[in-house]
Amino acid sequence: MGIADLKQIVEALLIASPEPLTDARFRACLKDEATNIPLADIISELETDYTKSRRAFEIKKVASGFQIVTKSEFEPYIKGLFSKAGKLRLSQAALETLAIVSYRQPVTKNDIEAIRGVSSDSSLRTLLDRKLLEIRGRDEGPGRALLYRTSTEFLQYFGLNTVKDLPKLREVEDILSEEQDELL
Amino acid sequence: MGIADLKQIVEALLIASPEPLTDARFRACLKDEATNIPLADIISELETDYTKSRRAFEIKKVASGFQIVTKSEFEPYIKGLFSKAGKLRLSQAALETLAIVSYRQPVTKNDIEAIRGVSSDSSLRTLLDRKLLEIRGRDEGPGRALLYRTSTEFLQYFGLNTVKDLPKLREVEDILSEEQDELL
Amino acid sequence: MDKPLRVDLEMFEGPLDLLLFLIKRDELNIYDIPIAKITRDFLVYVGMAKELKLHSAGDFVLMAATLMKIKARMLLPQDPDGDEEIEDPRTELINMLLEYKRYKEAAVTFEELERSERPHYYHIPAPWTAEEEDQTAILEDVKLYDIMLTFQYLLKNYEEPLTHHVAVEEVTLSEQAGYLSSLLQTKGKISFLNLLERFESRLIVVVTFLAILEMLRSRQVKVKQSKLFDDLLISRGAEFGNR
Repeated sequence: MGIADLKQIVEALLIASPEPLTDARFRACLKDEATNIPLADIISELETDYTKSRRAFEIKKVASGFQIVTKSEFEPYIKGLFSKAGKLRLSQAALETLAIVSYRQPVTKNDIEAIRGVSSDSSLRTLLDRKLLEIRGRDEGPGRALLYRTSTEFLQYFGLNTVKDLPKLREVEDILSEEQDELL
Repeated sequence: MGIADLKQIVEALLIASPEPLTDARFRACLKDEATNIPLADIISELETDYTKSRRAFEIKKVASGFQIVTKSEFEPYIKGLFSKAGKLRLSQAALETLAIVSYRQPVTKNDIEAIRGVSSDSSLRTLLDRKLLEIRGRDEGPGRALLYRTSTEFLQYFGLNTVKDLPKLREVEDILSEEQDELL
Repeated sequence: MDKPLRVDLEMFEGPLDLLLFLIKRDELNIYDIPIAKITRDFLVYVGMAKELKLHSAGDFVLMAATLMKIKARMLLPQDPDGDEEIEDPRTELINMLLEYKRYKEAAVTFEELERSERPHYYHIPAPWTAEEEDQTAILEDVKLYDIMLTFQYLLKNYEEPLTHHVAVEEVTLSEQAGYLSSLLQTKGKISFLNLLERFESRLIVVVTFLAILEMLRSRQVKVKQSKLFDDLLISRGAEFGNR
């Protein structure tokens, strides 16, 4: 197998791989058509191609392998892909916080942190910034803590009319506990 | 801004975008440097480039946008990237459930089960896990049941541009006349 | 039985699928299904299901019951005067079969699409790390289902400490009966589904349901339901208030 074919295979792998491509993984994909050419050599051939043809992407070597990334000069445009108007992208921490507020609202920061077991300041801030949560009133208790609840934008995003329309825990269990159907 | 520059920007966006690039999203990314050239025109220029330079990938029109996919001939190699011999195929039950949701959406679990005549919890769960379906709001009826509909991932998975691209569901009369023919 | 049954019930997606198979196998006219014969064949398969650990077995049994009901209705004498056209008892079943068949066919189309899309792999971009995102894993895009899963997951891990704070709920039948009476006193009618939404735990729901049954027996309440599995409407009964 010539380097031209190997170049194509490596390119396909780079495009399809959900994580950086390592030499070991590359060899595992080749199967019978083993080659002695190191992955790094094929990569550098590809890099030359990309520079020559003025591609908007390049190959980046990260600790674990190689991956295709856009050139940094295009960052100002790419930002637009991930702007607020786009799809909801949240960290695990923010998602957890959002889930607790959705089902327990109105809720204080303390309540959230009691369930998550970790400080939730920064995820609360992110969710407020993205207008998924809002602050509404204060707790009756001694601390008079701020109460958080989901916003109208949150409901709209998920196509819900009111908070009551969220899937109930009972319904959640129904969906999650298939397989346990009794047998005859 | 010339088409050469636009081509590079579009390429960068295609490489960076986790979902199909739509014309609207493309324009949102351009900001001040607006252009009248339709995204589709720039895409077709890029496609010509990729064919000429024998790239291992191509551009696919899917879910009302464009996305980079590997060419089918590289499947045997790409398979090796994923632990379970390539992609997991959907079961017959999941396919039936998906068919009902896609033609009838939005639809409740009851509607699905009434048509299939069999409990569909487990296929619903599979389809939700694989993000091919999503929960969207509640039925207006007395039970206020959860409503299901197909997702963008559904369109991607089946390579469809919109739900309208689905082949028309056969009419009962057609099925019947075929049945009669078979009997004769 | 005229043909050997060498087919496994697990091959079928459900009772409708099995019926379609029997119709095709015996080249039956779907508009004029010999109900006695098909019921007999169907029951043989369901008999096999008892040995199989088939989790949709309940749906097969339900269909068997439906078939037997249709069979019984077909035996009833027709209206002798003939002034009213009596609907064929099989009509509903035929409609169900045809409707199911449409989607079963559509499923084949989806399977073909799946196969033709299989060799293409979408480019998966490296995670985008904008400066303001300090968080670790950024979820691609969030669906309502993710919110449900996350809350359920959190709740599972949290259940332990929670039980330390909250005393075990003790709820008795007479307490719930008293609660229902007071609600009926002010409202007149209660929807069962709305009632359920007030209760957090399964235990309370169960006890409340038992209380309703008890009150129904002693005619303190009346319960109406427009169709099977519909909401229950609870109202005051003849003996309401007399305990």
